[in-house]
Amino acid sequence: MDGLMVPMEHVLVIAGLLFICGLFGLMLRRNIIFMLMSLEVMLNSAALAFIAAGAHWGQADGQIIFMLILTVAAAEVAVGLGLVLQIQRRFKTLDMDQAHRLRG
Amino acid sequence: MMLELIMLLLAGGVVAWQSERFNPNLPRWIAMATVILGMLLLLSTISGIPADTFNMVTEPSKAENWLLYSRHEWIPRFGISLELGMDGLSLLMLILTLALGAIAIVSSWNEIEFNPGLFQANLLWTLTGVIGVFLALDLFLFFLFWEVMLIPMYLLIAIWGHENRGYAAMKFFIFTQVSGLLMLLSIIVLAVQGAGDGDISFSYGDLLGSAPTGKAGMLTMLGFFLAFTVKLPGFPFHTWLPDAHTQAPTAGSVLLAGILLKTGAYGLLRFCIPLFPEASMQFAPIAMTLGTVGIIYGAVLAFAQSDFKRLVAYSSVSHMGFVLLGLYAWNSLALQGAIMQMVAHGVSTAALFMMAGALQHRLHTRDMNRMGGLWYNAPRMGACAMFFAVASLGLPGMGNFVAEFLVLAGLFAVSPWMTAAAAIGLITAAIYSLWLMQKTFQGKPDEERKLQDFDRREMGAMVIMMAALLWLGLYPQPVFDLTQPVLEGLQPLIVNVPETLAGNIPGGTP
Amino acid sequence: MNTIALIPLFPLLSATLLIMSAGRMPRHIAATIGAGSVGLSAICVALLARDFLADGQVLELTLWTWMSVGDFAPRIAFYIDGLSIVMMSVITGVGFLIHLYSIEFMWEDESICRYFTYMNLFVAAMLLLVMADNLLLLYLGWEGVGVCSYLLVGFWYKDSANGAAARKAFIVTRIGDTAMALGLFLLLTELGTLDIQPMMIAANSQWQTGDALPVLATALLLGGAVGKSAQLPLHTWLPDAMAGPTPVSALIHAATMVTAGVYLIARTYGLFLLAPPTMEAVAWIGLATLLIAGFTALAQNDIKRILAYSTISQIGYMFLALGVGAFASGIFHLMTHAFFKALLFLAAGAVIHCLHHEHNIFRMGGLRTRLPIVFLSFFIGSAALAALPFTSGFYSKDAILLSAWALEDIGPWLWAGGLLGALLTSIYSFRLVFIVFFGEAKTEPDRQPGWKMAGPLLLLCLLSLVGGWFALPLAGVFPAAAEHTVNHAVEWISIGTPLLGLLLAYLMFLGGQLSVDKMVASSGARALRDFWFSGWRIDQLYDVLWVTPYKKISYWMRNEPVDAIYNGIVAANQWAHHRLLVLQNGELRWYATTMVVGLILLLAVMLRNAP
Amino acid sequence: MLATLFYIAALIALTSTMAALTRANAAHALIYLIVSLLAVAVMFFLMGAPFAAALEVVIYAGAIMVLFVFVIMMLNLGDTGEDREREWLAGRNWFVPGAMAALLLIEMLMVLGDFQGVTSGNAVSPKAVGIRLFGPYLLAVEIASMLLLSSLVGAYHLGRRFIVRRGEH
Repeated sequence: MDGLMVPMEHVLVIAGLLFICGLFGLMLRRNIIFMLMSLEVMLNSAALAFIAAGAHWGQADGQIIFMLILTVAAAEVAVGLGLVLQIQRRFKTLDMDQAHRLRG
Repeated sequence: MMLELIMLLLAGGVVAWQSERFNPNLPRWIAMATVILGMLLLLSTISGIPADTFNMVTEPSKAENWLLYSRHEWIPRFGISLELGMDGLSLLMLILTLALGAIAIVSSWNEIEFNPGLFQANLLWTLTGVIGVFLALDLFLFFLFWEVMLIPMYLLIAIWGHENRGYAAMKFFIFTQVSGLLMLLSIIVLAVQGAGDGDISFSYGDLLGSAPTGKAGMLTMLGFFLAFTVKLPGFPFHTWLPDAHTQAPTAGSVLLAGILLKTGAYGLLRFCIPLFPEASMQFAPIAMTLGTVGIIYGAVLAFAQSDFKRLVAYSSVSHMGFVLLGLYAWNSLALQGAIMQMVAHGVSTAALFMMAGALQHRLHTRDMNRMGGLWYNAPRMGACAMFFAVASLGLPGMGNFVAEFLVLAGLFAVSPWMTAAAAIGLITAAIYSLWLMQKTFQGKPDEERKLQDFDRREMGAMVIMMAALLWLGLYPQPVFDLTQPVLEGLQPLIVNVPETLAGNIPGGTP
Repeated sequence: MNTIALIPLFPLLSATLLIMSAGRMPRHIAATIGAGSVGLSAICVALLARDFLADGQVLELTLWTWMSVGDFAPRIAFYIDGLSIVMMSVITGVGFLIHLYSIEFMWEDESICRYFTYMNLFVAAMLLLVMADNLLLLYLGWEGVGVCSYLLVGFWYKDSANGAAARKAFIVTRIGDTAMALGLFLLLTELGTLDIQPMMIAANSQWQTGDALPVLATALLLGGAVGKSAQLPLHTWLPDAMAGPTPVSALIHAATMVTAGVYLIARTYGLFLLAPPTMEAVAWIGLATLLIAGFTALAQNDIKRILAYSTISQIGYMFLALGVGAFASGIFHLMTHAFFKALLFLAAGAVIHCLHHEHNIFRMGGLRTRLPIVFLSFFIGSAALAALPFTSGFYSKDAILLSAWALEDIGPWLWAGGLLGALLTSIYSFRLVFIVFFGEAKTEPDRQPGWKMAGPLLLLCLLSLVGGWFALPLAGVFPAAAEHTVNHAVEWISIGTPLLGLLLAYLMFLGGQLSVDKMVASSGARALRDFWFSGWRIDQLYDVLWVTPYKKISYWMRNEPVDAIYNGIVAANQWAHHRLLVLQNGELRWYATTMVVGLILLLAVMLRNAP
Repeated sequence: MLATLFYIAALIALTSTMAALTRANAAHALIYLIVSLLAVAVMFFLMGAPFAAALEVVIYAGAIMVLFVFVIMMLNLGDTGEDREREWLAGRNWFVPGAMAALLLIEMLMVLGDFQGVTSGNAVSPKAVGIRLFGPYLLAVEIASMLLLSSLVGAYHLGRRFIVRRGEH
């Protein structure tokens, strides 16, 4: 099946909107888990933009970059969630406003 | 030879450092041997130079007539080369450096218990940097050595210093580093702009006479001036010095006072003034005022100190003011006086610091209020202290007098009023020097006190320094002969001395 | 020729030997070397003087060129003319006698070796001073004697009062020396040389009499002379300098070093002649000093302080002589003064030595019979000091007064002042003699002076008596003095005044007809006496004017005021650091928000710059 | 037809994302997020990137989100946590983030304003991706593997919650 012809600006606007949603969530939420989720959204929106670009040029590079982003996201989530566990254990809260002493 | 000398000291430092593993007494012997080897190397090289070369006027912008000259490519892309050159002035400074290096090692012979290998290594690396500074003709290389000299010294103070060493070391580092970076900026400006037609050159010879004019020249010159005046130290950039001197270990103080300060004076004479003749001469009245204020200010503050080393440190501030005066008066008398002051002050202050170190080692205090009457307990120390105290106050017959007399005599032709003001320093020097003697060696002795008098090793070092001062005071001609061709080469670089100076200083035309 | 070089070399060598022995030399050897070296110098001087008197040839000897920078090339060189010969004879002759005396005086001191080191160094430096052919070498000797004086005044270093006196001596003279150094700079800059004889020739050709420059130059030299010779206003160090051993006072602070100022002016008379205002100032300074010191001496009760003030006063006479242009008379008085003042000091030292270090004259008395030799010496010394007829002091002082009288305009005033001074001299000298040697005994001497003390005393007695008949070989040195008609009335008054003083002293202190106690009964008189006793409160004045402010300023600044600038920079940095620390608060959302703000701003800039 | 599908997927992605980020309950939010990811996967597929779409579903919506689920389960936040979340989500807290987001959006739209172009419509096969990936991007693959390895080590280290270090509590 051949792909769809979508105007690039539409895809980019959607990616941008998703990105801003993530950013908005990052600024809004105090819970570290939600913050991580927001980061995922932002990474995902970037991935979307890359896929769109790859589709535009008909090249594989967009997807490759997507895979790299995926790797980064996976690594980030793994470490991030590990940190979440530590934070919960140390501070007995997930509220990042309270965990601001910058030291363990 | 010059590169070999630098390498020798560098390597000697490494060996001394590592030798500590075998025997904690080994490093000092290795350090001593390295310095002596360096001296021998220097002397053997000089003896190979034809005698009449010493009388030839050094053309600063040409490779000829330098006693020794060598140039190797280093980073040709930016016009940086390993360009080293030695003339009479450098030679004099090298001899002073190596001699005082040996004295410094002697002065801390039994003092260092913690990590003696690294200590001796830092000592030698400081010497490496200083020697590099005295030899470098490429400004980039010069800056490199300028920094090389700083870091081991910082470590010497920060690791082996006294109670407040962290503060003192950091202050020393920040002052010299900040001013050094300003100088780097100036060097780059000069290198980029100086050579013209898009080429970059850091070579001293290429840059002579190519300084920017007007305001830009003044600003570039100030970068150099600041770096050198901080090191000198000139008022009001001297405040790192009392702290650094006081907190440094004895050998560190000896090196600091004896030679590190001289690099500032050397830099002014070799680089700052010749590279920026116009700006320097415009600036001369201010520099001379700073010198005069420094002389009196240092002397007044020296009098108020109760810490032996601090007192001597302030006396250094006072004495180095004469150097600043002499350099900016820029006539033969004053310049020769300034050079003589560099040598004589190096020796006399090194001796006083060695004295202070010896006292601290024995009494565990530098506080003069807890001394007094030490002559009774240690007459040999007393006699030495008296000798160097009167040397420091400028007694005729010692090198310091020759230096101060020539500086003031030369300055008088330029500015009688400035001379009169600076001469007050002769009185104030007497006040603090004699006060020092009173508080330490005179007064009521503590007859119970057990004070080990100078032993043969220390006495030997002292006698050598006394002999040197007397020689400089009674027959200084060899020193003058050595530096005369250098000055004759440098002086023509500044063509408009009398007018600028006379026009700027009140009473400039007597 | 080489005898010239040997003269300062002997004491110098001896000092070096003594230093190198590091105090371990047995005291009789140290003493022999110390005194013997000066004796050898004295013999050399005598040989030299004999030759000089025979042929009058000025001798010059260049040892080496000290330094040569540009056109400035002072040499280590000697120039021996009549003036130098006179000075060298005094230094080595009197010096040798005092060294001899010192052996006995200092025998019991533990540091006799150090003592002779300093003394020998002093003699060497003093010889350099008077033999120097240029002012720079002279300055070397000048400062050298200053340091030796410092070392010897503070010889007994265990008492910090001695140290204070020594420091005061050095620093006060150093003030003068600094003026002198400036004078040297001026002369060097203007005349291009410091060699004394060529310099005076150059001055004569370049300058007119009364020009500003010679006046300035000589005024600066005068500053040096005033400091070294303890003249107003820099005289305050000399009384305190009596803290040193008495032979030191005799040698340095009476016979030789303090007269260096007189020598300097005489040596450079060619410059001073070009500067009449300075000459006049020299005369007035001399006059003021001799009067003030004379009055002060009247009120003292420490035997050495009296002699110290008397020294100041006598040097005032020498300055007066120089000021009126009677250089030869000044030098003549210098020599006779060296004899009789050394004699007085040595005799006073003998008294002190025999009375367990008693200095207060009111605790002495009746020593005439107990210490006859000392009495004889002291009496002859006082007679010479008071210028009783036919003593040496009489001839020299008379010459000075007559020269003063002969001067136009101010001459009679100077003469009258000098006469008043002579009266005072006579009174205080004999006050000393009467109180110490007459009356009832208060302290018993515990010993008699031995031959090493008595010998020099007797020799100096002889010199004090006959010194006035010496003809000094100064004819070739100074321009011939104008023959002045001698006014006989003036001469008789000059002779009579000391006798009047003697009479007054007798009435006040021995006969009891004029009781001092009654005189000071009124509060005004007592205040006057206290005023004189304190040396006209000049010390206190200097304390308030200079010493205290210097100390205060210095202590106020001791913690480095300049550092305030750098501490200010540090404080500003720390302040900014704390303000900026708010940004680094560890709140993740805050970071996110600030990043967004940054992003917004960045985009805004991009949009604005986009075409 | 397909275009409509694309825009519907986009709408679902946006709304479910918004919903995910404004939930008080983490588990609910996670479900919304998975929905969003699936919608994005649809969009990938429609744009001609079937391999990427598959990865999005398998790894993103599958593996990564499962990690979240595990953590939420381990933390066991409960109702108090949910109440507090509601409190934090009160209206006044929306103002600054909302304003910022709006500003940024406006700027972004302005940047994208006159962007011309269209997706090619040609699908890029997994084979092509694989050839590129193990050709010019080999180094990137290695780096990515290193990254994953290091994150593995890091996560393992951080996750040892029951090993109490000496001196703590």
